[in-house]
Amino acid sequence: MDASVRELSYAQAIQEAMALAMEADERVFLMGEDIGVYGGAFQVTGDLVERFGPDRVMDTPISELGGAGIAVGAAMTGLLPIFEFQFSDFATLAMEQIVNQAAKMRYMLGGEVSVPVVMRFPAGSGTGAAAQHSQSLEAWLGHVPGLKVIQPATPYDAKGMLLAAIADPDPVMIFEHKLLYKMKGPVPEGHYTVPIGKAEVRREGRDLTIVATSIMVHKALEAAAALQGEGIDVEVVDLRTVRPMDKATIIASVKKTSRLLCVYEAVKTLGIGAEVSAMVAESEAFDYLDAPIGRLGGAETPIPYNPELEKATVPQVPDILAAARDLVKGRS
Amino acid sequence: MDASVRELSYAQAIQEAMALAMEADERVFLMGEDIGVYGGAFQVTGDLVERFGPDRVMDTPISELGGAGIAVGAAMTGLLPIFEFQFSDFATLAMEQIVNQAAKMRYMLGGEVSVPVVMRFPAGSGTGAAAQHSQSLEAWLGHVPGLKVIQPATPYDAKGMLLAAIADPDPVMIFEHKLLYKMKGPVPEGHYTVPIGKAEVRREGRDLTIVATSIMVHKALEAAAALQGEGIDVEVVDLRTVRPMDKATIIASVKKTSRLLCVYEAVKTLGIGAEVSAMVAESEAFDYLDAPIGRLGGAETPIPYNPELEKATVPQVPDILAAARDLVKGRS
Amino acid sequence: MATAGKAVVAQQQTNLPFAYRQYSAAELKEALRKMYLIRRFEEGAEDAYMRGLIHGTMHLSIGQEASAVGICMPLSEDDQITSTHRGHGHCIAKGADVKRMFAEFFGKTTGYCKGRGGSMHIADVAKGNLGANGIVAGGIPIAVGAALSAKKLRTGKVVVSFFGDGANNEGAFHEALNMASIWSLPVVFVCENNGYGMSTSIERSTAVRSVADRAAAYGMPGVVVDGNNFSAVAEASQAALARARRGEGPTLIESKTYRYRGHSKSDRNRYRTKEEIEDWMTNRDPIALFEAELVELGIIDQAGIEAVREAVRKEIVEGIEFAKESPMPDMADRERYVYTEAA
Amino acid sequence: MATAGKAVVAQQQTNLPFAYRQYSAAELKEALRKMYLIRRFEEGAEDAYMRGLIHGTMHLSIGQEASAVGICMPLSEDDQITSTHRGHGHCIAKGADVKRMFAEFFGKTTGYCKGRGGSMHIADVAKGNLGANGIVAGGIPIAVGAALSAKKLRTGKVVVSFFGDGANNEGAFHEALNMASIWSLPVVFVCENNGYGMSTSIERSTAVRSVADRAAAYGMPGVVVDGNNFSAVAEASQAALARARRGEGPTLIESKTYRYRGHSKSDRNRYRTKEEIEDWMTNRDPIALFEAELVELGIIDQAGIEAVREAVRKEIVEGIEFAKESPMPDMADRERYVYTEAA
Ligand SMILES: Cc1ncc(C[n+]2csc(CCOP(=O)(O)OP(=O)(O)O)c2C)c(N)n1
Ligand SMILES: Cc1ncc(C[n+]2csc(CCOP(=O)(O)OP(=O)(O)O)c2C)c(N)n1
Ligand SMILES: [Mg+2]
Ligand SMILES: [Mg+2]
Repeated sequence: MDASVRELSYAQAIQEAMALAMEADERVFLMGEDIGVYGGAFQVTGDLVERFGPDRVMDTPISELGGAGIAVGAAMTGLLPIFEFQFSDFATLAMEQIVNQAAKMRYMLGGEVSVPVVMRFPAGSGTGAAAQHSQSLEAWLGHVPGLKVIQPATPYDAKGMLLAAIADPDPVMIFEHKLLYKMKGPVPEGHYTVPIGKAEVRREGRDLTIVATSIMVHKALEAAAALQGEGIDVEVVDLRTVRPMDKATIIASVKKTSRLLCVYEAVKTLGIGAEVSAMVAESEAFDYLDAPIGRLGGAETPIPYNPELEKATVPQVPDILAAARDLVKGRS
Repeated sequence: MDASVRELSYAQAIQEAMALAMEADERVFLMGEDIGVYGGAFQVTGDLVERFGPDRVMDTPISELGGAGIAVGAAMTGLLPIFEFQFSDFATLAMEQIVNQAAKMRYMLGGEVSVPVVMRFPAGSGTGAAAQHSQSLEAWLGHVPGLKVIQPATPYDAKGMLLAAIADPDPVMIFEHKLLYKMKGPVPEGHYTVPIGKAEVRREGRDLTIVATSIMVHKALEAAAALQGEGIDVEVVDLRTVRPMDKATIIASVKKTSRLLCVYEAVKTLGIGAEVSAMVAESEAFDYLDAPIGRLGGAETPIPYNPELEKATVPQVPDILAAARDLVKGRS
Repeated sequence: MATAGKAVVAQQQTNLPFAYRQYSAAELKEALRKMYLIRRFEEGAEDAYMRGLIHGTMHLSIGQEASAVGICMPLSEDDQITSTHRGHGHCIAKGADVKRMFAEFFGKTTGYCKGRGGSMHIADVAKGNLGANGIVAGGIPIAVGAALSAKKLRTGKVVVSFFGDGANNEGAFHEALNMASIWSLPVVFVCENNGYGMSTSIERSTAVRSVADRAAAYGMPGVVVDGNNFSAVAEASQAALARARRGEGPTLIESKTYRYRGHSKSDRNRYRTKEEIEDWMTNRDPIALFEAELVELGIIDQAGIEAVREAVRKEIVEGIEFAKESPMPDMADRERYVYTEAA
Repeated sequence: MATAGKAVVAQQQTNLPFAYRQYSAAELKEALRKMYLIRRFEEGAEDAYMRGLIHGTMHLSIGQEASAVGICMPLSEDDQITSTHRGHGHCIAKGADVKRMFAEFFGKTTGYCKGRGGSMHIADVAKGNLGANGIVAGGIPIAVGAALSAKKLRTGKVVVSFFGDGANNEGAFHEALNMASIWSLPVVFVCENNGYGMSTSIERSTAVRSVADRAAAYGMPGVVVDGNNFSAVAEASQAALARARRGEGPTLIESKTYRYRGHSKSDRNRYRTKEEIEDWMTNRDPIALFEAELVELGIIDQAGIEAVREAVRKEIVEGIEFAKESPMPDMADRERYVYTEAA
């Protein structure tokens, strides 16, 4: 297979980014629960412990708060830790260290330190793991100055944004949708970065802008393809970074299409779509809007165990189709 | 003084609500750090330990996660705990119990239990206590189905909403701005409730709706009075409840005024104003809008120690004036 | 189960292990039945999972049955437990009906959680099981809260908090045990130490040899017990319960046991040897050990054992059948159970 | 401070307490000076606070000076510390300049945190103070992380984590001590037990008599030391540092001491008696005790003491002056220091 079009899964892309960074810089190391011989709950670290040894692929006890804090302290003093939460839901135990320490340390100390820690959060529903293993909490961290928060949607971005995160002097939080881990896509070999803070137009269109995050990018693209057949020309913007948000790309797109739909898996209320919508509604793009700003987010319930209920709890392609038609057809 | 116009401070109003509930129902009790003989960091529990004894005004060790979890367990099994976080910032240590347990327990167990816990979160900046003691994190909990989240702005509402919270079968989170504790206002004696989930129009107006939360309600009213002199007639809506949000009241107001400004102290990005704005922008009120939806929130920084910087970090009356003028004057 | 049965066996022999002095033959046979029920339930669930009838993941406690049943043996129906992600055994030991457990795993409305919770949240509130928990150590403070209720409301209940060895490194463990101790609450902490938290052995995760060694840090007794020995477990549980009921506060019991299966459905089993697993399965199986004792003491014979096995087999088949035929949730009920419905 | 000075005193007398065998007269006088500097600094800060020159709140460590200075005595400048909300003493003991500390409290750009942090975040990264912390126990995992850096990067540094008795009931304490132990990290945990976490006495909050008793739960030595005895503290610190430098892992030192002032500026002091406070101030003042020993051993005389006091007085006056005259932050810099500026 031609190296330039080599395909990797999203999980493999992340693993490759970590391996490259560890090879290039001794200070980079991994911490997390069962990331060593087990290979990680989602096999993202895989066999890295065999290549780099247990000192650089460190299994921690089940101690999320302490583990995250140790990563923060290590990052303040010369190391470049990549900390894996086994599920993003368990980060609820470590919010203190993430939000009060990592995010604010540089500021509180007047710029005297940086905290170059990377934290990885396997997130999202769809695995039948129920309410405590399926949340999407990126909006919480997006609300916190001092953090950078990213949600790569493709293997290419996963590798490139993770490498950018590792090179970043500040704390970067990566939300990885668990259902993406097995998705394949082209991933160049070697080192490259995808910038944090830049959205990507995945598909150009004239009638409607869909701003989607993470796995919803793919559902939005699927919907866009179907809508093309109905004569609705959809532009799909992959947000990629929650904080800092790429306002320019979104505003430019809305000015072009005059309609906006935000699609995200997290609970609708106070999720990313709230910010995207509000950001547009307060911007110069407001004057270009020909329709209300649509939002499709998760239901206002915890994630259920039953698979049918679970699916009904987050936006699916038919929901996107219906919302898009509504925004476009209902108006001139 | 006439009992009907008796004035209490916000802190006294909360204390009175707790005392009434404890008198009326043996199952009600208080837990928190230094709420006993110390009277609470903000003297909200005051001398309640003398009236009700240390078994009902329980000082906990400094153990926020465990303490919150104990309150959850007690609430599941017949008690009605009111848990005080000394500062809302420390709730970052207890997010696991609040979000994974309290909020989801009833749902995960298919309705077999309720979790009638009340948690109190002294929040906000303005006390010179810097970045780890000044946050406004209500948006996080507003994002979580299963919780109810309230932000009373007056002594009257503080008492009435707390009594409603104690009577509520589900977990209710109360964000209390520390600078409000000393504010006085009329508070009837005896038992009354103010419903959770209802916003309140604090001032009627025709030109602009300001939806404000907590302490910002007072700043908005101050601004509104000043704007009246300039011929700008402002309607001020006190949101009062973050979850569930009172959409009807806000939409009705915006339909009347055609202009909306959201004012809140929390970090602007992904704060309450994002949801209020997006909720309106997707609603029928969109068609009534004559101007972009304005938002005034906190700066995208941690709260600084220096008092001048601290003030500059959250919206002040002049900021509201400027934003209001901008929304009203810039347009026909 | 009864708090104290008529100790028929003890009438003849007084040097016998605790359980045989304490419980009647019927009670002991019932304990054996429960251990079988747990094992067959989990085998049945595993099989249904393999055949795609159950989705998600599950954590099997096969090999740990004596721990669940032994601890719950002296509990009254009013006593309460909190459980873990590996909670099927606790649920059955506390008296749950496998029909409704299977129904839950199949995502049906007849399940204990009406299909909303699944394996990781299996509960039976009516029988005192406040629920499994997807968060390691998440149930520990909740158990302490339930014990606070018992004390304040003077219900006389004791609460048992089950958790694994991995949980003992969580902050929640530390905070909860400390508060339970300073407030002398009627709670028993049961650490089921199966040697591993997922792939991480206790030696690699924990700075003490025995979890029970940590009890001293909370001013409470720490007891190590052979978790595969039903009688030993029941004895430790009984003593801890008695202490709790006397108002003397909590106990930490460490029940040393082993899980035969992988951590969950995604385990490649790279962190332990085949020999180690073989050894436990062959030489220390809790059901085999208990059964042998019962036979030796003449409490049961081969026919009796067959009868127990057959009854369990039947219960499992019926349970799966019930689950299969139960209705799926109505999509219109999607938003139910988030908040308490007005009465 | 020097790791090991020439032990001039010890040349004459070998039965003397540790510090007099270990340190030169100059070093001992410097230790006294630092203890005075801490006390006068805090008195100065308190005064400025009362006069409205400093806002917010502050937590004074007056009465605890021997603990801060004793622990830091054997540290090298490269060694690091994490500190607490009650962190002025640690900061000065580790070598900070009171000018820049006052400037920070006054919210000025010349402050250690450029006016962004204030008392609760006072730090001096260049001298190895990674910062006070507004979160009880928040600094403990951070210290362990710094120790992980020291080990991985082979810098030879040791990290000292200061915290209070109240912090020992936080989950972070538990998790961090466990990990430091299993990974044998070069860190020393110093619990400054002043008897109270805010208003809650250690007896009411903690299920063991001594915080050091919890060390066993983490497989590390636990040492109780009289925190008001400079030499005793320095000796315990030296031993723990040596152990850490030998790669043998962490130690938990419990330094028993007392704070004279209220918890913070809002304390009504209802939870302890006047007599208790009087007793500590009169009979166990760490500066008075140390000074008396120095005099007795002929290391310093009254004139020498006066000279130290006078030098400190001057340093404080100059520090306050410096702070007053320093510039306030530029409002245009409001968004600085949130993220690392591109080089
Ligand atoms: C807070 C938290 N961290 C991590 C996990 C993932 N996880 C589930 S079970 C488990 C291992 C638990 O080990 P132990 O407590 O020994 O219980 P066992 O599985 O051995 O019964 C882990 C790491 C989790 N569910 N919750
Ligand atoms: C996580 C957290 N909980 C509560 C507080 C409020 N608080 C600040 S200091 C303090 C008491 C700390 O006691 P201790 O650790 O003994 O230190 P001391 O004040 O006695 O030096 C409390 C409760 C806090 N800052 N952080
Ligand atoms: Mg285990
Ligand atoms: Mg203390």
